[in-house]
Amino acid sequence: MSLVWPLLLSCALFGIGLYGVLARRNAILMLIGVELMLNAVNLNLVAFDAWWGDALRSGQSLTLFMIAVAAAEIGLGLAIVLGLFRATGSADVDLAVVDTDEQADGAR
Amino acid sequence: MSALVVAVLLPGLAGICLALARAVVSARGAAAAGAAVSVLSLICVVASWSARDGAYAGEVDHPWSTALGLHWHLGVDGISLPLVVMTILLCVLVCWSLAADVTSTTDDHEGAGVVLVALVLVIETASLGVFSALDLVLFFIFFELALIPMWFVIARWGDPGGGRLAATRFLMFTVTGSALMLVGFVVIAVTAGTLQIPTLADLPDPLTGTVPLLGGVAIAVGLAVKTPLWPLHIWLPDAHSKAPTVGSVLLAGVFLKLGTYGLLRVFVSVVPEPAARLAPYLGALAVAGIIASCLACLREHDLKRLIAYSSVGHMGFVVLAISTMSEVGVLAAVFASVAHGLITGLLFFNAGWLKQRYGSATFDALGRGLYTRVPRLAVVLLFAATASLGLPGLAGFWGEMLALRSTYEPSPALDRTLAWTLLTLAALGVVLTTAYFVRVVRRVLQGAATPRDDDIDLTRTEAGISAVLAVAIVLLGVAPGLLTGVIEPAVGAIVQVAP
Amino acid sequence: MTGRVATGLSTAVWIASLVIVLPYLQPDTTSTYAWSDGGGLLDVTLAVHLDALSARLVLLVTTVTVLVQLFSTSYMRGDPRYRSYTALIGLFEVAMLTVVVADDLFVLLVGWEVMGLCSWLLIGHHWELPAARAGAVKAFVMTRFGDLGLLVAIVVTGQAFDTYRISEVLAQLGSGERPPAGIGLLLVLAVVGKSALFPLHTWLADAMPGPTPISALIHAATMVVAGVYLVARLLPLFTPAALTVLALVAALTMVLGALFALVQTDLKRLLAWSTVSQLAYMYAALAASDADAAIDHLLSHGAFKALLFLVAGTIAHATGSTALRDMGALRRSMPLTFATATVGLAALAGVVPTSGFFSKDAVLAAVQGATAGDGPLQPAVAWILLAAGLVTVVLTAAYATRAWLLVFFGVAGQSHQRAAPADPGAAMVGPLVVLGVLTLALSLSAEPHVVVGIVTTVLLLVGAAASGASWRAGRDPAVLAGPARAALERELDIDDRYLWLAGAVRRAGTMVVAGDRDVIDAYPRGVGALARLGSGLLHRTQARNAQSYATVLAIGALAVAVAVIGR
Amino acid sequence: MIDWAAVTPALILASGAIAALLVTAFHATRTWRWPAIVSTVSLLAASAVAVATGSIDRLTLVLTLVVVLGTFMMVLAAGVMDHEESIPPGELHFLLLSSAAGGCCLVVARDLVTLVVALELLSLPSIALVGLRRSDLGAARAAWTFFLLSAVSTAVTVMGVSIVYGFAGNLAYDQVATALAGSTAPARAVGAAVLLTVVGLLFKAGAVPFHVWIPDTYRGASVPVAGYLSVVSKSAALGALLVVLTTAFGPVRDDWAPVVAVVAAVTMTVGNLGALGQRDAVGMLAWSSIAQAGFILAPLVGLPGTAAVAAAVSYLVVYSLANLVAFTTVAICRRRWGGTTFAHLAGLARRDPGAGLCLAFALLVLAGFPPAVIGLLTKYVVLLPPVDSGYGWLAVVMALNVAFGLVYYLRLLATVLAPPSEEVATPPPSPSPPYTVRFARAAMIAATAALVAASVYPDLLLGVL
Repeated sequence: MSLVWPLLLSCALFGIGLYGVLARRNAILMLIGVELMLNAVNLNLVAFDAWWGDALRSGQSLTLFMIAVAAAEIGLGLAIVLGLFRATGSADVDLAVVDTDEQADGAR
Repeated sequence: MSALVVAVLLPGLAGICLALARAVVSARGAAAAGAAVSVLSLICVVASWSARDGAYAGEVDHPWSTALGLHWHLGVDGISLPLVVMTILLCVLVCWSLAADVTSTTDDHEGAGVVLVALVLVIETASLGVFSALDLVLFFIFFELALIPMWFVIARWGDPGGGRLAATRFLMFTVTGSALMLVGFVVIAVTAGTLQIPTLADLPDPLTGTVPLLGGVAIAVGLAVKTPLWPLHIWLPDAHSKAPTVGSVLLAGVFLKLGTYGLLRVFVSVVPEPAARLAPYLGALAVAGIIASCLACLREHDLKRLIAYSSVGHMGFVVLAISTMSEVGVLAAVFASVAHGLITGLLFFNAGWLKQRYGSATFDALGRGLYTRVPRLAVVLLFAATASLGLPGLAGFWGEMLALRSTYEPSPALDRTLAWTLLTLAALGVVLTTAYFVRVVRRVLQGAATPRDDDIDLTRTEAGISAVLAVAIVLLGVAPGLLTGVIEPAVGAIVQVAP
Repeated sequence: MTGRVATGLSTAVWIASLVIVLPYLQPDTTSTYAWSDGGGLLDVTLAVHLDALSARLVLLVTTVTVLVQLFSTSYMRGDPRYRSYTALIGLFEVAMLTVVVADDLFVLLVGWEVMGLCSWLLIGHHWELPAARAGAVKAFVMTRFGDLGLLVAIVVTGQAFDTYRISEVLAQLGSGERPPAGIGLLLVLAVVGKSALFPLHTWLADAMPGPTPISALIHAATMVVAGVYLVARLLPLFTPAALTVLALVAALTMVLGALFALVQTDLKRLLAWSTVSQLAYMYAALAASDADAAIDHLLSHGAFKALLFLVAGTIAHATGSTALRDMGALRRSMPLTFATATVGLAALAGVVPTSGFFSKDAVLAAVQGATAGDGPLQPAVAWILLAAGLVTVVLTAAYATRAWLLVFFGVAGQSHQRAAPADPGAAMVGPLVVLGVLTLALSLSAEPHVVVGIVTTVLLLVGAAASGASWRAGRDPAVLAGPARAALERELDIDDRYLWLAGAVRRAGTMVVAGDRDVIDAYPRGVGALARLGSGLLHRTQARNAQSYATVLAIGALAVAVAVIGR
Repeated sequence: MIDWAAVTPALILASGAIAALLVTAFHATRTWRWPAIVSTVSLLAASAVAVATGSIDRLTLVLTLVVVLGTFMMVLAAGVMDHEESIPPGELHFLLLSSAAGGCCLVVARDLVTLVVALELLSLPSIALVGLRRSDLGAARAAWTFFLLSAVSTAVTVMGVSIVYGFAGNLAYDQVATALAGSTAPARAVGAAVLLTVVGLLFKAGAVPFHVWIPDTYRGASVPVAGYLSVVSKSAALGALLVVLTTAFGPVRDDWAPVVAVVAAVTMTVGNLGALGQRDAVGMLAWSSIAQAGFILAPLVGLPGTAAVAAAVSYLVVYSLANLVAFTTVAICRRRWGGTTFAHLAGLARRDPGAGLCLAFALLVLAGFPPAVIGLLTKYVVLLPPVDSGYGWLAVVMALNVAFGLVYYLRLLATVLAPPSEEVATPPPSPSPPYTVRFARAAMIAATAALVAASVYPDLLLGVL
């Protein structure tokens, strides 16, 4: 199989993920976007690994690490969202925007 | 340890001690201590000078940072000695005036007066360090050391209105300039591989080409801000006029010399070839500064601003002399620097005393007829103005004369036609200088007296300070050989002596 | 007390100078002392040179100073600032003596400029008066402008001859060295300023608000005559071109000065213009390369002009005014003054046998000699100069007669300050008498120039007669100036040019100040504003929204990648 | 084969982290002392081991020490928050040590896999640290911002790693270097991949345009955590950047160096601009740390020369010390006077001379002005590589920014040295005897002393590499 197809797919996934992060309002959806981006990279890594026929399988090992890292990241992200949800009662992060006076003060 | 190192570091260390002990020291005591320390420092300088062997008196050269090739390299030669002595003299006088300053002792909350003395001493150390540093980075360190204390002097003790702004502008200008100068030093360090000024001055094949030229430009711009060279002078009138008396005296008397001395020591001597290529521009800007500042002085209505502007003109003569890159030019530059330090020091002292009495140094505030109201003070001002306008027989003349002479016979760096044009214009500057000082005398000293309650003639301290400076000015005026004899043997360290 | 000390001191100086310089009055007696040697880059030697020329000047200076000091003890009595006044006269004398005896050009310059300073301070002695302040400023700035010529001339000389010693320069010139052309012209500029020649002549008359003894000092023995001495001393440095310029300037100045004097309504101003005119005579002689004639005229002029100014001072003292219309008929009330003034005016006009007659004839003879064309001067220029000199003789006679008549004859002036003007005390009259005697005595050793003497005497009579005739007709002899009188009274509005110039300089100053404020200062202000603006914009982009931050980050990453790829 | 010399400090810190968590978990009441003791022991042990084994080389040793000792100092500084009930001490120390372990791994990483994992280990606990303060909306928002951007930047980085892998076929630094040197791949694409790879590191270092999270996050976090981010996290990232650019991407230097130069120039300028208007010490230090990152990035254009490495590292060390002092001082000030704005800091030198003078000196170091000679010398040092490798314009931009930066440093300096403002002249009664403050103060004074010593003997610092 040509290397191009998995790379194209990876690009598409990365782009969709990025869009999710940048454009969605809901925190959970943003987290899903992050997950998509990381998985796009995983796809890339595996594809390159297969293409090079890397004896060390470094691409695949990094993929395994990335899966773990992604899990940890999502865990942390959910915890923060939970904290925000507790404080504001919504997972819609825009509503969490409450500029404290102290912060606004610092900018000027 | 060399006596010179003691001379350089002693005032600063004393200043730090005073600042830390400000709770237990009175302002008067601190000022007296400052004067004593400065005198001690002078003794050390004289001692190391009289014990000199070799090109630099009291030379010390220890590696300081082997990683950078930075040396703790100090030494005094004929170029720097006059400036060193003048600096110490002015600092002694400044301390003296602080010791007698009524406002700093009565209005002294939490040791502010002591801190002022401490800052003056730190500035003294910085200036002495600049004048005796023989390593580019060491030079730079001392160059920068003086800035922040001076910022505090102007911002804290200057005019309540605008003092801080003026201080910040002064700082920003000089810091920007000196940062560029640092880039120039880096260029030199990278191309020549050493930071030692004597080595750089004696490089078997001097630095030439585009890169050293750019480095030279950076150094020249940095020093031109400090000197200041027109049109980079704009920080100066505000800083000088808003500063307290001691600040103005040190700014005009010492700080500007850091620039001119730097032009000699780390510009002309270190990068002679780029300097020669830049010399016409320097000379032209110097003369533009002379004319512009004189014209501005004719319209100034504030004595301190006027003196500040006049400094731009006088420094223009110094830079003009430097731009000739001849032996006479170097001699002129040093002589004029010293003379300007003494004369403008006296002028600023005087203006400061007037400002202290009348709350402001504008002509309107001073009124007319000071000859009748405060005769002795008026005579001192008259004397200082006369010296400043370059009357032969007083110190200011020889510097200007030598500057003009060097312009008449410049080194090949300066085109003959250009040099003579500059000479003519600079000579016109002499007339204009006369005109504006005469204007001051006419406006402030003469005229029908408008008496005030604040008409207090010279106090004893003021008279003493005036006397010291006046004696120095007259001495250098009637016996210029005292100074030229010191400078001349060292001229070869700056420019190549013609065979 | 102060006055006595000052007089005593200057008398001591006079006696000392007498003792020292008398031997040098013999021709060919010169000596040069160097007290400290120059050398090095700043080659200044404290050297003194004395010869017949400087010896005579020294005597003139010290004599006039003693007399002025003595006169001042009475004239300035009760003046609150007498001390500084008399001290400055002393400094003035020292400065002039420095000029006269200096052998080093820089030492000479020191004296030269200190003199300028003293004249500024002394002219401005009555600094409560606006006119005194203005006159003093004008004198200082104008002469200092001229002084630059001297300074640059010295620099050029030093480079050309490799020494600043006058004796050495002259020795080199004597051995055939050619002087650079510029030096002479620069020296002309110097003396034009110092001696108030055209076109820098306007300061001298405006210096009249100074105390009258100071005018005597400035006009007779110091300041203005220093220029004559300088040229006489450095005459070999003058190239034909410089001498031609000097001659033309002298010709114009002598006629102008005499014309201005003819129409003056103020006695002191009249005398001031006469000085200008007489100085031009001296320069005429110098242009004709006859230094002796110039110096002779300088000495006799020194005597009679000091006398005339002291007379003017005496009259002002008695009448409280220097305006001619306030005088008149003083012949009877002030007989001694009248007698001495008559001698002085006669010498000014050049009446036989006063010293003025002989010295002026010598000058004219010298100029006439130059018309032969064997000197450095072109014959045509010499002829112009001679013509001007002869015209000036007529004019001088006319205005001297006019002054004599208006002051001492006719009806008394209107506004007498004191009830009856009278001859003052000995301290004031003494100097007058001494100077009067000197004016006559100086002619003892003079040799007459018969042809020129006859011509000038005839011309003199013409001028005096014309003046006397119109006076007899009941008119001010100033009408002789005819339709030009009004213009001459305004001194041809030459001063307006300088006022315009001063205004232009002031305007330029305003422009510089505005430029500093609006142009140069705009850059730092602009940078500051820019920084604040940038800072503000930056904080506006800090939207506190995680997603917009992420957008910035993503775009940034993209930009970095694109920057590399599209490089 | 495991290079124990390289990983032991990280392992010690990781163990210490768990121990700190456990010791609080098994303690009956809220205790600050015990986790702090555990942290102190493990940090000191880690640094001792690092010094004893010498790490991989001089460079990594220095970077490891910066990470470990920086964390140590922030552990001491964090002690001043012992009175705040909303901060769980066990978790705080656990997270600090975990993150520090990540930092240690990051600087010794010689493989892109390790790099990515270590970067995450550094990031994730520090994100948690930012949001640690319970029921504090500001902290939660700051954490969310930090998290989201960190996630994106990680994704970009691993994307870059994957592309580099695609070009090189390997992930170990030295083999990547060999492969890239002999590669026939288009140089520009390789350059882009390299830069995408380092985005994560630049993000942590706070280089423009990846700096946007810094001001909000620093202000939302507690002061010691902000200090931790500005020193440890940043140093680890910059150290890793240095290593990876030198060893892995050195052969393609010409592809990335110009972009790094531009990034450095923009970073210092934007950082200075941002700091200009600040009236809050933490906000100002946040922006200033962005500007300082620019100065550390600038010498990288001279890589792979050793002079450039030495320049960057010595600047990094001095910056770290100064910033540690500054943040510790601000933390103490916050504890004693309840705030970090300029108004709270006004007259600090009078009210608390020790803290005031230390802060003043630290500011002078950051600004690069005598008497803080070492600050000036490191500014000089970082100017050398750009000039030497032909980036004269960058040197000029740096010089102008030195001057520019002085404006706000001096403003704070003047505030600190000025007479105290009236409203905070009297300190509020302290809720507990501040013995922790004393520890923090000792750390602050020690760090300042180190800076002073380095000012007197610059070779102490400049000679280490």
